[in-house]
Amino acid sequence: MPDRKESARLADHAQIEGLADDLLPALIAKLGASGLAELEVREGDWKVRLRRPTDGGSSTTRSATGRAAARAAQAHADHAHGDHGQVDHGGSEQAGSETATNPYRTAATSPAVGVYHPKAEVTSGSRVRAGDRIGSVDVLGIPQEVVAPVNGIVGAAMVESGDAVEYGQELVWIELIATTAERSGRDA
Amino acid sequence: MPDRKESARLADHAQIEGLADDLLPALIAKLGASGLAELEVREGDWKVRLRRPTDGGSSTTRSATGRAAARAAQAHADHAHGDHGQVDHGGSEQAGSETATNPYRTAATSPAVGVYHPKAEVTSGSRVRAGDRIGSVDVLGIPQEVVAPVNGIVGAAMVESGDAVEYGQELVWIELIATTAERSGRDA
Amino acid sequence: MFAKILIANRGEIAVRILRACRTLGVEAVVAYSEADRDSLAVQLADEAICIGPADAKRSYLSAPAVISAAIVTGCDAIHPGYGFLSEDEGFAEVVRAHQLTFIGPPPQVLERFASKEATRRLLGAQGLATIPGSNGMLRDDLHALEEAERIGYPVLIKPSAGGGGKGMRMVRTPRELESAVKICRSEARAAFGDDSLYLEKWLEDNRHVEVQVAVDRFGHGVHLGERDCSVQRRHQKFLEEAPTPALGEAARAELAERAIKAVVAAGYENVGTLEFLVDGSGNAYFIEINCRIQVEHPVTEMLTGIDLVVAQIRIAAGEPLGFSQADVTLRGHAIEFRINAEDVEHDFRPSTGLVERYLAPGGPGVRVDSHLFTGYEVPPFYDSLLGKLIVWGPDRPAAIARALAALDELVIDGVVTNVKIHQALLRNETFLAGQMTTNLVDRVGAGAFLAAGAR
Amino acid sequence: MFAKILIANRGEIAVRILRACRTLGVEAVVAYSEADRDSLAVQLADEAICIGPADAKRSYLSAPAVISAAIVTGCDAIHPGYGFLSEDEGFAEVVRAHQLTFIGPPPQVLERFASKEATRRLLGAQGLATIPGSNGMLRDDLHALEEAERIGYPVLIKPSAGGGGKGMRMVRTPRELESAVKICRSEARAAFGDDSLYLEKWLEDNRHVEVQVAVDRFGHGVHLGERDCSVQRRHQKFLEEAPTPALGEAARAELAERAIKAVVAAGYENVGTLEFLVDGSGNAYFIEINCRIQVEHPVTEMLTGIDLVVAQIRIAAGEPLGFSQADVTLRGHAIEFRINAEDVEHDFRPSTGLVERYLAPGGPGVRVDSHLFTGYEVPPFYDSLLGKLIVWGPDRPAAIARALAALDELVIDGVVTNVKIHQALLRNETFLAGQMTTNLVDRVGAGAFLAAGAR
Repeated sequence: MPDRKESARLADHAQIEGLADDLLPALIAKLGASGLAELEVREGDWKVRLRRPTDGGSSTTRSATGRAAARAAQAHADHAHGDHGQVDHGGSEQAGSETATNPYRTAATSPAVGVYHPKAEVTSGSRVRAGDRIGSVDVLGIPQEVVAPVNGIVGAAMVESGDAVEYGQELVWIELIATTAERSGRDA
Repeated sequence: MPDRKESARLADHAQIEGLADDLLPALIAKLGASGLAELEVREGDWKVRLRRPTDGGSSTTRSATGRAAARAAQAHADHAHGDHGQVDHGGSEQAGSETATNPYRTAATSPAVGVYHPKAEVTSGSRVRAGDRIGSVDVLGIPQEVVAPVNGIVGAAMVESGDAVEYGQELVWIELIATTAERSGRDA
Repeated sequence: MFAKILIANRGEIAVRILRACRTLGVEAVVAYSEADRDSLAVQLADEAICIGPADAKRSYLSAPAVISAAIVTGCDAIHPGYGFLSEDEGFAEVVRAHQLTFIGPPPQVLERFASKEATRRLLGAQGLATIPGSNGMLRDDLHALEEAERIGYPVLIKPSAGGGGKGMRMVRTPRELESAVKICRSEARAAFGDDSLYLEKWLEDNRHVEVQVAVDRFGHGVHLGERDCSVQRRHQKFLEEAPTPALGEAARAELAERAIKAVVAAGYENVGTLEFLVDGSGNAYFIEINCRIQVEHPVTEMLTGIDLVVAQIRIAAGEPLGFSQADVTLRGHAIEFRINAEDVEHDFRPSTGLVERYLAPGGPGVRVDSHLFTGYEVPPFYDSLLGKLIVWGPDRPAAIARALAALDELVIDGVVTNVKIHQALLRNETFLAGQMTTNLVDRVGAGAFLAAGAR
Repeated sequence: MFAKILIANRGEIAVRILRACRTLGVEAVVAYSEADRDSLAVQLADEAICIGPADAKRSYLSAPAVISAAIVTGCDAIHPGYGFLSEDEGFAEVVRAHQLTFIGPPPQVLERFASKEATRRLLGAQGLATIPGSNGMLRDDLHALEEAERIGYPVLIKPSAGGGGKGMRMVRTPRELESAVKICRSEARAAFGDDSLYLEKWLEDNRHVEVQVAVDRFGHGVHLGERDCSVQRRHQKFLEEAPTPALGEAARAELAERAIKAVVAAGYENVGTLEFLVDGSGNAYFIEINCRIQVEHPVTEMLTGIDLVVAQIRIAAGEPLGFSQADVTLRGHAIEFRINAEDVEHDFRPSTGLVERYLAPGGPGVRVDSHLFTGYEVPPFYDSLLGKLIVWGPDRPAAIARALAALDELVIDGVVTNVKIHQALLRNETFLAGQMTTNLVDRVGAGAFLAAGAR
């Protein structure tokens, strides 16, 4: 989806703040008092929904039984956050959520599906610039370059040399040397 | 579900209020700024979800094509308000939503599926007490009593004499003679 | 054909009947209780009407509510589905009294086959072997004791009305008999409003095999083969298949032919099912007839390609069957799995809840008849059937392979189901060998089945 | 049998292949692009691996990415589905070079049938009538003009590689020919990386009838009857049915028998489809062979009960077919409706979006092969196929009645689909009379169809 106009944004803010102030207390009272599973209220174009915890635990496990549980969980997470079709984060959920929560590091990802080989000279602590070659992924014998996505310092590796990796998989952390500007930008 | 203990209620309140104060502003900012369709945040056992309006209009119509659109809408509305399994309001959506928004009137509903006949003496403006017989629904020739649900004054009729009605259908409004106590009770 | 049909049922069968009406191009009205306002049948219906509160006695079991709903919506026929009012000849009689058609056998036919004990004598006279049983209904405890003595223990106490295991007890000694009769009488009274009981000789290790028939108003009748319903827990079927592994091709054909000959001669009309117990040596004893569409009817539809609900409606409308026995070909093997909202790890206690995510399996030879959808709240007021998974394959092993894949594919998040017991069965050697008997799950214990399946 | 199969495709066919693997008890790995991370195939898969970005050229069309994925996940075979790499003999060759099996015909067979023009000569020599066409590929404009003159206008320009209407033009006069050839060459080059073209005599009002065959490594071959794919828009099939209403039973059997005899003699292997054009007088001209599983394969599965994807995998694994022509019985009538994310009211432009609510139809004789689920986001990067509704009935009218009910039941909220054109077709007299020809929808205009259907 394209980014939306400032005016629309402000309208959204007003509407949602309205929801929060006027409707939430009523919702809280109603849901707290009743035995309902969930409550939803519309205000203009917006909805607020409160849901009482349902025992989905066992069943979720069930749904992932005999399947790539991590993958299913990933899919769920994507849904829960509503960023349907947004796939610019690769790799396992664990890594994915880390990047989401820690704005001061970013991961170098695999350019292809194959076997990973880090560059010998590049070890934890080495300083790298965006675009520097820090390793390669071997695809049917042809090496594909792995490059540092940002300026920073090589941090913990998430996969070992010789491991099979998929496209977009996070390989190694690059610790950012972040400026305040960058930070506030991320927190916005 | 059984009614839950006061302590649990208070805990719920605390958790939800926490959500409202801490998380909602962040949510608002994130959603306002991004192009996401919806956002959800978990706090302990609870979730808050904000959803941007999606163009479901045409498609909803599609889903109701050749079906009882009103009924479908009713079903949708029930979902939207999240009161799954709670079915104590009958009748058309229009009427249903009215009661939801106007706390100073309530409707006498049909005790059965059949043909409605209001009591001749009971007309708009007549004062009735809860339990008074105000009409009947004819089921295979056997009349079933329609009674006033509350003390009040008979208001607008929603169906005519001789109309076929379903169980729980709203028949006629009873305007409440509300006390402040009742009101605040309703608004809580 | 009818102009408009009232569907007086709920859950998957209401959806199934609605589909049959659509195929026939007949209008349909879904009658629902307040608890089913959001149900799939109501959502899919062209027209729906609320007939009462959640309590079935005041909605789906209320003859006045159902008939009144049919009248005010301008229906000329009522489809009762299964359970509820589907085998109540009194209801069928009142329906006719209001110039409406009951979709099922005509009242006089229902009446003739209302008493199981009388039906055994009726069809016994038409050449069907029956189980040694009591001479008429049990008048009192003394009569019960005498008859049990004469038949020889163990005996099965059965209610004349209804089915589904209620009011049924197996008794091995005179000592147990009196109390068992008392319990069965009250169960039968509560469930069917009729506490008359009879006795049947209890066959150890029997198989439950039933023959599907369809007979039109003109006495043209066909059988559609048999089904094996030996997989039961506490007299409740939960897996059905066809053909039965218990009998060879010749024996199956002979049983089905004897069954259709007998019911036609006895004047049966519309679709119906003759239930038999088959003993270890392959002898088939007639036990009862079901005068309705059955939960497991899709098993037969998969083999024959014939729509049984459509046939049922056509026959009730007075149309000829439209096909002959020669047109009925049985192809391959089919298995139906009843997906119930039951917690198999806690004595199969019923579960309810919000279906947060529903993904139905699919692909060739896979059919799911269900009223589930993502966001559906399973109400606590009715039976625990969430739907039926039916798989077909060219042969039994192929059907079983598909079933394993399909059960693994099925996702019902938010509600505990009995899928585990089905998966356990499909890994059970007795089942794989086609050796299931009606008492096996109870004798071995469901727990043991699950444990073995988990291995 | 294989130990582990890589599924190198997406959408409904990835799910279909996964189901076949489950039925066979073979492990499967779903290879997916970043755009398909949340897809149903990935959710259902035991194992899945991301092979590239949304752009198909760097994922589903990238031979190195697919083969590398197969190697790192320990697969011994690759199923290409349809489209993408499914008919690329070069890919099949590289797959074999890496000691993996390509699930489809072996490379040398693919190569033999790679050129449509050569295939016409090959099978023509085996007794299949072919359409008068150019003598080999078109060398230049002069050659094209000479050949068109010889064949006689109107002529159809066709690319040697690929399919799906790209690089195809019908030409009525020499004046149109040169520019049309230029356009077709560039289209063909862009779509298939091969711009060689040939000419075919254009048959007005023809029917598209295709014969499904399966041949194992030991030269045992069977046909599984034919399909009619005459319902097309701009050379794109969107409804397929069997049996074809164009030919009588004897003519259908004869066509199928000639087809299987010819391909077996020509050394074909695995499942495949021979496409014919049938003219007004019922003459069938062979035009091309498809060496893959086809979108419309379920139509044949409904009639025969044979799982074509399972057969395809078994044959590729070197197993014998396991059944003979005598075991292939064709029962009833089946119709497949391609459900596309297309806005029929705006020139069928592709649509995308979030599926807010998905309810699939069901009941007897209804099958839905789809990758949809409530909450699925339809990505904009690939073809518009959302799934396929397949209905079966004892005869064509019964199948049509079921189709109307099923299409009305289908709910896909949030994405615009082409359901309306199907509903219009089912009310179109030419279709109901079984008289559709491949050019009809384009000649009448889709808009006119919709308007007529709305009436």
